[in-house]
Amino acid sequence: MDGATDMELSHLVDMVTRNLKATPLYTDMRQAAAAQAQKDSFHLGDLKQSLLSALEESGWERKLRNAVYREMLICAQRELSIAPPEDQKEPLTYMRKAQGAWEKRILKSLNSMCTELSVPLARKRPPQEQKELLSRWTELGTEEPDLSHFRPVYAPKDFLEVLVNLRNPNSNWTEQASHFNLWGLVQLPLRTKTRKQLQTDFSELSISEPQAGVDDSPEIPVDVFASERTKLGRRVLEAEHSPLAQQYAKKGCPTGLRGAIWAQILGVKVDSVDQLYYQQLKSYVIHHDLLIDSLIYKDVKLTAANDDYYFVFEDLLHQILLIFSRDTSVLKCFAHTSATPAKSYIRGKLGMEEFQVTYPPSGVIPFHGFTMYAASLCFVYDEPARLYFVFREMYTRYFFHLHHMSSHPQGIVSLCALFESLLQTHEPELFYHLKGVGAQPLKIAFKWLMRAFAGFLGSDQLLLLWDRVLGFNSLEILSVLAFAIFSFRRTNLLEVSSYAAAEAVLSDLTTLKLVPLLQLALFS
Amino acid sequence: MSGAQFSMSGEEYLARHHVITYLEDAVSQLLEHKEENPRVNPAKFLSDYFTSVHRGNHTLFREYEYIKATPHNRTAFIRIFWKCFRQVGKSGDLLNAKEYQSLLCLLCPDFPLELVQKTARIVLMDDAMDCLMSFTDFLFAFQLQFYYDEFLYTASEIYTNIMSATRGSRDAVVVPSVSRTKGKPPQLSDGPDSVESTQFFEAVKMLCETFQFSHPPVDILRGILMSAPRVSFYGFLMALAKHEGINSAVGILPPKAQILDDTDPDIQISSARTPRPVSAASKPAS
Amino acid sequence: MTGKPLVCSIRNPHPITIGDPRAEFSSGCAVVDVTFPSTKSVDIGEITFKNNYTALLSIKLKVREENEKEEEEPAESDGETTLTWVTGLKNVQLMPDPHCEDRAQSYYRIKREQLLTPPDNVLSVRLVLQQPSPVWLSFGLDDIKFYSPKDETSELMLSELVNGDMPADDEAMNDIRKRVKENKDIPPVEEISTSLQQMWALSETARINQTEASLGRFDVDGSYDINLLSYT
Amino acid sequence: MAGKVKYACDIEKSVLINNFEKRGWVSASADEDWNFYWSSVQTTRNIFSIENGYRLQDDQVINHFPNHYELTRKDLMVKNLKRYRKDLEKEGNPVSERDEEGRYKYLDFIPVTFLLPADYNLFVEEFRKNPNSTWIMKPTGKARGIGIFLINKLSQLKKWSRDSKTNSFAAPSGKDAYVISRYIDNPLLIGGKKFDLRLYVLVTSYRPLKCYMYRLGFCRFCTVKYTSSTSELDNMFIHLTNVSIQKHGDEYNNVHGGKWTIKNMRLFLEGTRGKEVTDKLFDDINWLTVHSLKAVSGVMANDRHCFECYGYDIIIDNNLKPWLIEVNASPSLTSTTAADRIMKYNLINDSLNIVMPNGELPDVRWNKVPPKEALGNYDLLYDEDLAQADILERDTKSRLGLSVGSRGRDTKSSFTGRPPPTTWK
Amino acid sequence: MAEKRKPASADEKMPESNRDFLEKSAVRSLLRGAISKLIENRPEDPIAFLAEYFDSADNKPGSNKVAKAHQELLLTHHSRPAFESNMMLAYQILSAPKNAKSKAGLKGDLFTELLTKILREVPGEVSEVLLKKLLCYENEVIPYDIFHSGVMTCFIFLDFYAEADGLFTVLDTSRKKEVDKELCDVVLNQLNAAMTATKDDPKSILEGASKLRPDALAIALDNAFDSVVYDESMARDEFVMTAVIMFIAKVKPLR
Repeated sequence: MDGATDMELSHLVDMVTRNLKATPLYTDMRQAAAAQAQKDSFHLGDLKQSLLSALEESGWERKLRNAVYREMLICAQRELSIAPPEDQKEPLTYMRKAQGAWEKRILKSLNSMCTELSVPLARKRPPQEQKELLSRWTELGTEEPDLSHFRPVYAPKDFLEVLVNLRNPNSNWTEQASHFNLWGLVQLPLRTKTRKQLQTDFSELSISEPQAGVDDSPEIPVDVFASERTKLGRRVLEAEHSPLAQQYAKKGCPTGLRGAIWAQILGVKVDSVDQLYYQQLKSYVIHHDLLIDSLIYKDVKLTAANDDYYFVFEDLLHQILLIFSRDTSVLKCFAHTSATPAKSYIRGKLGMEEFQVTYPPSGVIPFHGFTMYAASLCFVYDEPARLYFVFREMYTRYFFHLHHMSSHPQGIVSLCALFESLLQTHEPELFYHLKGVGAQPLKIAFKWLMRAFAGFLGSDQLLLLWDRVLGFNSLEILSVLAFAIFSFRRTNLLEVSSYAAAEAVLSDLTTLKLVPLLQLALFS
Repeated sequence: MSGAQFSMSGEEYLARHHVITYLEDAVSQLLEHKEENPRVNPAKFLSDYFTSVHRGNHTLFREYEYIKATPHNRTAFIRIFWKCFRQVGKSGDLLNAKEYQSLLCLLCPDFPLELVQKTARIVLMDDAMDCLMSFTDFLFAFQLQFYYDEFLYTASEIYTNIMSATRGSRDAVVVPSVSRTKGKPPQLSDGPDSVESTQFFEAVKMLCETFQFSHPPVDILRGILMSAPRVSFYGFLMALAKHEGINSAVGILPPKAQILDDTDPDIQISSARTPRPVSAASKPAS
Repeated sequence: MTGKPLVCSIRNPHPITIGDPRAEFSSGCAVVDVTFPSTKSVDIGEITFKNNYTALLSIKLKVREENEKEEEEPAESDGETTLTWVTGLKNVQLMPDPHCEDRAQSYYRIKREQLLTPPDNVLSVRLVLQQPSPVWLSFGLDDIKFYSPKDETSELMLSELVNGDMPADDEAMNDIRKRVKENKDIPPVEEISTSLQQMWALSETARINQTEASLGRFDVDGSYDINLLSYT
Repeated sequence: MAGKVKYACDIEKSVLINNFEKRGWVSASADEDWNFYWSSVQTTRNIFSIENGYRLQDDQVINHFPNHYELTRKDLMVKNLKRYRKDLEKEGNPVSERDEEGRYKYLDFIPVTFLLPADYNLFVEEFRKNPNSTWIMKPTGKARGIGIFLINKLSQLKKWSRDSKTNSFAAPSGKDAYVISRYIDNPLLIGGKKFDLRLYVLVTSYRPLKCYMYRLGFCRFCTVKYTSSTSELDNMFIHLTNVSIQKHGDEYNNVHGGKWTIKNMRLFLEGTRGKEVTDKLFDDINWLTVHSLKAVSGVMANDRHCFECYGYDIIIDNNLKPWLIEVNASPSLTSTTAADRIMKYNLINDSLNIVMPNGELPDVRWNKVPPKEALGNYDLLYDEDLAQADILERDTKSRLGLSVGSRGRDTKSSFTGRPPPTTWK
Repeated sequence: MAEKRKPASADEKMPESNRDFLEKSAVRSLLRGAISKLIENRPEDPIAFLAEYFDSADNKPGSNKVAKAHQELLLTHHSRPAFESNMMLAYQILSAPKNAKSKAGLKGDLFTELLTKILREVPGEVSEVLLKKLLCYENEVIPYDIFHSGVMTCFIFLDFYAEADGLFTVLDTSRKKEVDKELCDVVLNQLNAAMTATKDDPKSILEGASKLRPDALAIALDNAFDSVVYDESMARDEFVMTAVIMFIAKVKPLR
């Protein structure tokens, strides 16, 4: 119910504090406090006061604030509710059912792959193999196992098919016609923002505002903006305050500062414990061999390794994606979406509760193109652990929404709906034409959305896009961009007379300049 | 671990164990030490200091004030005295007070004669002050006198008050003054030199309940004082000195029987006095 | 909210039609009647339900007036005359946009504080549902539950607990005590008891001190050998 | 005679022909009177050789300088560069300043190199200084990594000379002579892989020096993981990045052909190393290019009919210092991938636009200063006319400024490091 | 030496040089630390405690981390508030990086070592049952609360073990080193019933407790003993072990 009651509030507070207590921050801070209290300047009288101020000066208070901010973001979705767990994951019953069915399909195809190739889902590696794997850890890309029989579990178009068939059993078709587009593929009465709303949401993008990605381009001889921007960025970094960094990112980050800014927004600072955890995950990879590994391997080969932007990062990608698959902390994000990780039982222990395990440990089964989520980050971080933790955070906060069915406004379904409604309201002619020639816009745009444009835009432009995703903490910008691209190429698109032709027009997006496009779509 | 130490305030706890005394002394020692060799490592120094305090060999060659400062220091000193001069006892030599003092001064340069004389009074029942004394007698008398100094003083006050009361006017009720009036101990005048044991005991018992310095266990006092109807002060002291219970109460010297044995003291003692580590298996104080 | 929901009978939503009931036209309005079987009226602490495409909700309560005299015999005379309808809620919006999925199937909890009049001495409740949008085939509310302000269950629970499996009369207990005391090969019960309670307390502290945190393991004692995924 | 440009061409490459025909030029044979000749280095040498007294007309342009090898033959380049430094030193030019260890501060951009067998003793001396260093042997004449191998023991070198004797091609006839140069064993790795840069530099005149840098250069990646362990020395793919060799590696991928655009590299370096150092790197690259050209400008026969499009091979070490490895007179025009083909087509196109303004009949008396918009993907790198005599003066000052700056991590000063903006950017 | 000296307490009377000496050599903070630790932990022999404290204060290289951490944990009983901060200190001691290039942070290997050290007071066969549940792989990172619950469990376990042992002595009225099985079973069953009964809600906790009240016990015993007594008997080890197993059954395995 609206207006969080004290009860819900206190619940939230409890949750946050509990989570924080588990972090090293808690112990470190206590120690720092103790150290402070030892100082001469302290008197029992004003101990509390002076202690607080001392912690503030020594920067702890800021660290704490960031941590809390981060926790809030995560806990926000999980407010105290009387709803049964599955309803908390996803309120719409038919949505849940659909997701369930889709997951079952994935399980089936995984299982059949196992039986066909007669390989187990997971097995312990014999010591020799472990040694061997360890020895070529940094060049996983070079060894070429035969993966011809492995095929991606699913590709964007498969997933789109399912979305297209989503229907609300309770909706009244004849009536809906009057209220909702019947042009588009997404036939769900989901609430989508209008351009007006988007304009206010993304006001920082307006033409009046200088933007990284336009005003810092080398074409402009004296890059005043760029240097100003960088100065400001440095100050933001010194402030070590996530919300500040987030605000900053709305206008895009200078390439040189992006890594630091993003890390600050995401609250990722790789300390030695994280480093150790990374090693721990690595050892897990070494110990067990998963079927998923082959799929990951295949996907890297099919995508990044074949991409003239990303092929150089192939080895790096193998590493962090394998490690990702072993990271159980990713499971957390299943708590608040319709998705549920695949389950299985240790061999020979079928049906025994205490021997049930999730598969893969991260619960995430990669689809064709999954690799690209990580690939683009290689331009920002080259130290594997740092790259990994940023990727994990990005995934659990954003990308995760892009391949599960949910009514969440950030969910892929809503994003598709938003794209279609934008196109229909503001480019009706174009939409109608494309639909006429059998080139449903979403058919083309879907893979963009599902991959957050990774591997479609030029690498620099993509990073500028993700700046905004982080800055506005929203994926809606993806739908806006997709819409923008269509209306930008409208003249060519209006000439096409087939799906293939339309696709051809939109096949190469690497030449597009992000910011002007967005501005065009939102404010012109 | 008995939760006792948690029921008192921090200050009380520190006072109870004379922690501040030791810390202060430690620092002053450190500063002094620093004069000779400035490159001293404080932590190391302090650690050594407290280790030696713990082992009880910290009083050697220290000034009297320090030696007297805490019960632990006193016992430590008594022990050193015994260890160093056992031979005297073994050889069976008898010495007089002055000589004993010179021995003590070897261990503590400013050791006052007064205390030695008090000890002698005990051994010699307060007369023929320059007689010779056996080491053992002196040792135990000394232990009594030195360890319970404050107690004995007050006890003697009580004793005299009772005396004067019973002798002179009829006000029999005696309120022992715990306050230490400066000056010489009251002279015990002539006449039938004894008091009624029970009365004396009652007074002393009252004293013990409130006394802030260490005092002999009450039941030992009872045992001694109840043995005879009347008791003289020095008879009382002599009895205390000879009482094995006192020795074990102070708990620093071996029983009288083995006092002159040659077994290395450190072994038996240390085995007797190693601090029990705070055992994790002890019950919660709840 | 702890405690069991109040027993009551809930009728299915009854659409309000205008003119000929057989006409296609639906007024977008329906009522759900709830009656509490117990002849004595109830106090309501809160109402919970799962929305099912209802846009607006109003609540009417049938309550017995305070001035009502108790000795008056129940049943029939209890009916129409002395009982009055009061409004508990008026057009509370359950769906921000009637045409859209938003919160169409969400759970709701309405606390007594949120009602316009304190829901005491309630005999029956009428939920008035509205759905102006023709987009939906049907609308209603699912698993509606009423709770009383405080659950009185707990106290008696405790009492029955404390002397759970004890014989009712004391002397029975006493000679048990006696018998056990006399039995020489049973050591003093109190001692055992204290010791046992100590152990029990320890095990409890241990339990409380266990963490939820995870090391990130996915194997079960060292093994993660899996052949196939399970469909359930 | 007709206004149509007649072109002759030794190398039948589509990227060339398409460009010519797009301009409506007509093909002509080498012995007809062509206006534009895209010739092999051989042909050029013949044309200019004294024996055939062929004189080029004012309306004839050819794509090599007669003695281009002064720059493109490894041994000669080294020789010229060494002399260039000496001369600067003689005239006490600050650019030639040396640091404590006696290395040049600003002109130390090629790995230590010796001619074999000529400088054999010098080499041995150097080798002895740090015996566990690795060296790379290259035949002076050949390109595309033919006949290249690594050594890290003198014995290997001795063995080689013995063998080569038996094959009787040890005759130090310059042509078959080898250069041995210090191997850059701390190369910058991206994604754990080694790479080198291929940059295209267009020279339209040596005196005064006019040169242009092509924006669309690329990195060439080894397909095999880099390891400095000597056991891997024999595995050429690790160490050599010339595509023509890489092609033989079974890892070769024909979508990207192991080629990565400079643009990507810049994005990566700025993202992971920061803007300042990246800018500095690119400044240094321009700097070394200019000076490598200046070094030969004296000896180069500056024929007004000639221009040349060089392929510069540069390796970057992990301190982001660029090292000039070699310069190719006729960079491969075979395209490995679609993207590659487009790039090379544009390269020729832009080059032609500069040397043959508007594709009209050339006139070599033209001072060869094309309008900015004609440059395409080229940037003016250096123009001696514009950068007047005093520039060297200013230039060197700023170089000093830089040297201080780069030590003091002061980034701004690195910009002063470039010759003045009239030349590039 | 003989001259009397004022105790150092009189700071102001100290020559300036001394003051700065104490400052720069950090003696003041050292002492302050010592005192606050004393007050926190109230050891029975403060002198020994101080010697120990200053000794670890000047940490010479090569001092074993696990030993130090263990020391820290033994300072006071786990039921004391001070234990919490000692625990943190112990954690930090263990988390300190081994050498310049190794990473800070606690990994499974040291953690295991520590737990084993704590449990060495009880016989191996007993401790190993518990350890099976608590031990970590050597390359797993141990976050603080895992550390906390692991250490807590061990120390509580020690108490439990001692208690069980004591209980046996109570039962062993005829000092025969063995007790009637009937009796043992009853007692153990009561305990087990209580322990398994309890969930988080207060009711069931009461429920559990009530099972152990003397009367409840009496009844149980009474019932047991008017049934036929076939004289089997139980030895100390068996008795203690059964109790211990009950305890361990309630320890959650790590995930």
